[in-house]
Amino acid sequence: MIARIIIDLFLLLGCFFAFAGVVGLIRMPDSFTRMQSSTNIATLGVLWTVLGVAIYAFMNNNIAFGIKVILIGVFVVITSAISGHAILRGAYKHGIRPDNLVVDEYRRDNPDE
Amino acid sequence: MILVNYIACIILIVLGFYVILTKKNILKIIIGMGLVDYGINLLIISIGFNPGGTAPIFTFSELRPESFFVDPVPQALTLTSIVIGACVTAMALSLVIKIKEKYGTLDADKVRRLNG
Amino acid sequence: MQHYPILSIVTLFLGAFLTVIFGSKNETVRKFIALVASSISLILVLMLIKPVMIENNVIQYWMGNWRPIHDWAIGIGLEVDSLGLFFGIIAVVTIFLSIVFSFRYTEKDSETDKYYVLFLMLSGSVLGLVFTGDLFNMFVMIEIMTFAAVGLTAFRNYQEGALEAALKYLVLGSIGSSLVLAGTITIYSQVHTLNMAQISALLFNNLTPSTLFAFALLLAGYSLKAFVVPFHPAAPDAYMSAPSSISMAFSGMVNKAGVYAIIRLVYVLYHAMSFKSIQLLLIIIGTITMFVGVTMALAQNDFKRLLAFHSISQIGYVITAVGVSTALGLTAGLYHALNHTLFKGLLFLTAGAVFYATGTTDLNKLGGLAKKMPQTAAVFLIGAFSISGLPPFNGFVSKWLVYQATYQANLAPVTIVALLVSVMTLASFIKVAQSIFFGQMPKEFENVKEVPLSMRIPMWIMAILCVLTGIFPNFVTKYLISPAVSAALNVGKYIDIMMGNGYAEKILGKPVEIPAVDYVLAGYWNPVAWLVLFALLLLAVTIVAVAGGFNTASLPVDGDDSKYEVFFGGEANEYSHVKGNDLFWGLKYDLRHYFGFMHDAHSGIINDYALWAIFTTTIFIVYIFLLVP
Amino acid sequence: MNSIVILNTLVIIGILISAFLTVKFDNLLSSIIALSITGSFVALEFMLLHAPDVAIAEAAVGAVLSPVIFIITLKKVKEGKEE
Amino acid sequence: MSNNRKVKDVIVKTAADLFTPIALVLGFYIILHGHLSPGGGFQGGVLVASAVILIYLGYGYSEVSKRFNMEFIKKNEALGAILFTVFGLAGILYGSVFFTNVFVGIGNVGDLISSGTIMFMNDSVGYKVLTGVGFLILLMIGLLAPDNEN
Amino acid sequence: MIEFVYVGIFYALLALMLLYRVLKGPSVVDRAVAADSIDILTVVALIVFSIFSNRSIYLDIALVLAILGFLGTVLIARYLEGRL
Repeated sequence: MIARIIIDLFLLLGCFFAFAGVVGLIRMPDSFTRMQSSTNIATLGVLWTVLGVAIYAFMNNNIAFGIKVILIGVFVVITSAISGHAILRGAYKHGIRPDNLVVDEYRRDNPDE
Repeated sequence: MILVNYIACIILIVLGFYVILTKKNILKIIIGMGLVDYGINLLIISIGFNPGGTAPIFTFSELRPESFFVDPVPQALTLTSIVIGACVTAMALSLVIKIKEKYGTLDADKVRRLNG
Repeated sequence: MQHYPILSIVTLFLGAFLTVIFGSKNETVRKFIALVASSISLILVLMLIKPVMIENNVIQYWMGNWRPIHDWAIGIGLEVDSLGLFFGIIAVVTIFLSIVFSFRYTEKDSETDKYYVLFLMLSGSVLGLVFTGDLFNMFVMIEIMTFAAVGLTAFRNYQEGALEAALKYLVLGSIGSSLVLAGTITIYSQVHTLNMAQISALLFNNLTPSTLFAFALLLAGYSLKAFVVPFHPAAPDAYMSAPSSISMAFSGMVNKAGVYAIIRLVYVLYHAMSFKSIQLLLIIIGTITMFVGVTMALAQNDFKRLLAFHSISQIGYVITAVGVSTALGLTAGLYHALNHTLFKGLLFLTAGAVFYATGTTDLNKLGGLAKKMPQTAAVFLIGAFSISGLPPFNGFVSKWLVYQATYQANLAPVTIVALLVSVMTLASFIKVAQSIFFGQMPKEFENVKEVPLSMRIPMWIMAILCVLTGIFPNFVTKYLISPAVSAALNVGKYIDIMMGNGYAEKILGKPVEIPAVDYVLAGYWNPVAWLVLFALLLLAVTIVAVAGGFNTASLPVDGDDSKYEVFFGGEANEYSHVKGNDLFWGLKYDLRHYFGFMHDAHSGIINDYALWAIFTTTIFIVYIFLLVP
Repeated sequence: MNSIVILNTLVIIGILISAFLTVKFDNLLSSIIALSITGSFVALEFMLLHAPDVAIAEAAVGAVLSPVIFIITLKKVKEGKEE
Repeated sequence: MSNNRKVKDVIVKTAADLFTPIALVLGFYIILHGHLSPGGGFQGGVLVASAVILIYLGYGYSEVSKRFNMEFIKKNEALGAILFTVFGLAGILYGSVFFTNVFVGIGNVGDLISSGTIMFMNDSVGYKVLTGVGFLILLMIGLLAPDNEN
Repeated sequence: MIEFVYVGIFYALLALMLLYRVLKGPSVVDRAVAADSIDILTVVALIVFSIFSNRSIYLDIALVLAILGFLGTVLIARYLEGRL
């Protein structure tokens, strides 16, 4: 019973973070802040849900399932970081700048790009 | 559940045909062909679905005695259809690249040297 | 004997794959593999004639030995009945001759490795299509066929418009495939099997709205593959820009594959013998196909494009005759399909020879080649006489059967149209002969030589076959056509052999017997009736001519009106030499509204062609829902 | 069972909206993105209909392969121009 | 211009290093277990072939063109198709019909080697698809190559 | 366990909400980001659905999407960067 409550809690946490990420993605003012908010879904949202699911699987002696789920969680976290990095760089090179840009540190560090 | 799927399939197919009929960009026409493919694949899988059935793959540990399978034949058909769709897309895209090199445009109104 | 069909298919595919591995560098190896593969499959298919055609067996072959269990077909089956074998023979003959022809014909092209691979795959898929007994396999094979055909259309991509033609073919073909797939799966949802024999048994007297809908979709899809008229506009482009050996294969196999699928669908699957409205639909689209094809052909200036439109027109004959749906009509249709393969293949080969020798197929640039290429000119004349239906050649026989069948079925207007189309065919071939082989020879063709031997041999074989099938129609009918007709009409036997004895009896009642057909080729000679027909024909021509005369709009083809003024013997100098374009300008001028409309309709825009296809499909669906039940 | 129906309906709505977006966008890149979203949704829908084989194929083709070749083609045909 | 384009893209390169083996393993798993779990020749083949995209993203066209020999890949694709046909023909050779499963009875149900020629046919399809789709992707990437060289 | 499917419904809803960003997104970047997020939400929904159906073989699809889903995004990014 306690395990079940823990699982539910994890699932709820995952839902909450994913929801927060989505709301951020919809409501944030410019592209870069939206991007920041989208990482919320991939990291916290996915991780909590995956943990909950994995605990449930291990409890039911479904070891293969649990390991696969954790693997998926790890992969999602890594790939989302990579794609986030790539798309951010792409956006910058494409000429999109944050709305209230004060200091362009990327430009300062990489003057030749 | 299934009725929704059928309606969605028809809408997808109609959307795809709409793109093929009205859009003048050849690349967009190929995207429309992709939409038609999606619609038909979804239609086939929906036809094979049995409410309550599970995937037609036999594993020892996870199947309960009362479980039954959805129809596997449409799934095989859809696989073929997806493969063919991917091939059509690839071939059409390579043709598009060549046409762009030769004609300099992707406008369907201008790619019409053969007419009459 | 049991393994021959599958081996003949597999040989071609294996040949294609082996060509990739061993022939990517060496031209000779490629030719050798292609020749060996095509001759093996030719021999295998010809060896099936004795058991299937003469002894009237049906070869059944269940892949992986998955035979029907509890009267339910669960495996993929091959079946070879006489109908399938008839089209199979057509296909293998075309494949063999085309490959022999292309040895020298493609020598100026680069990348011939792809040519043989795609060609062998095209041939293998056509054989698979005609031999399979599974509805979904037909879709797969038709799809491989479309791929290979598209690839071959784009093969000469340095030519004007080859890529564009390939893209149009691909888009339209993909619409057709979608329709076929949707129809197949709709049938599956109703009967839960894909074996054609079982579908045929289960659909007998058991048509639901879903299966009717599937029929409309399948008919539209297969019509698109057979290029009947509202679906045709990709065909002339593709035929025109593909190499000639491929154009021959297109008109000999790809078109025929569509026709085969239509016959299989209408006769075997849906027992459309008993539906007057489906027959009427086929006759209507067939007649329109005939007429539009030939009139468009009259207005063309390119040899191969003209041939392509004739190909469409001849397919119209086949569809019309098939739609008549009597034993005589089916005989006429199949005979014409055979003849069409022979004479149209021959004509495409001559077009290829002309292209090989001169580098162009434009009618306005050619002329007087008969002196330089006498053998090509001779075989061209044989082909032209055949297609126009002059008596000793094969076209006469099958066209006569078509007239007879339509007339006997009380469809005199269709007979009139068929006659008119035949006349126009002759007219347009006079134009071709005049502007390519006779007439004035331009200066730049002084050094033209006759084409090499390996290109002349297939042409002569085709020509001899044209004459032979024209002289011995009874022989052809007895050994090739009438077994195929009886296979198409006697569905019960087919079901019985595929599904086990007694299955058809249980479902169909008793097997359908074919009435003995009286193949009196002397004809159905009723003088009064024919007199009335000719009077009607004259009346129609008069009406058309007079109606055209009142129009004052300018000819869309070229705006120079002074050309069409009446000259009383003193023509302006520039108009005195008759070019291919100008031979029938009087007719074209009289019918300028019709020709202008058709010219505008064939706009070359993909969206328009797709619109035609989808619109016609909608009409099919509405028609079938309104009239069939 | 009921909750599965709701899930199914939601996914179907997603398919339809993303297909509509595919049609609506005039910008080809956006259209391709919407097509790949449609692919993901369709893979999920295949999964809900218990067709895992097809779902893998659809995920591999619809969400990975076809966007990739589309984008490469787009890059090739739009030489020099922005978007 | 060409020097400027050599951006130090460490993160994507590391990701390519990390995920190429994973994609390969996953693809081969899906091909080999085609008769036991979802997937099969086509799906696994596409996954394996997508490793080409990964390498391209990480290292650029020059590396890809160095590592792969197009002619060789084309021949291997045909080899896969021939293998498939030969396994089909094995049915005829063993006295039955085309596509008959001949080596039945080896191994238990659920094992990797348990389904006779089905598994080998699956593998040859996988081989064909991975070479075929890989060839397609290489061709597509090759189209982009002149951009990178200028 | 029945609540898994509710979680799945919730994630599907979130994905639907993200479609609004795809529709509105002023630039292609926003659409790409939203597409990436939708991919991830799809992965989670697949996980949740497979544990609801109690078939571990269903997880392969989620694995495929998780590993290869980012390829498209990275490629779009490269395209925008102008050095594809």
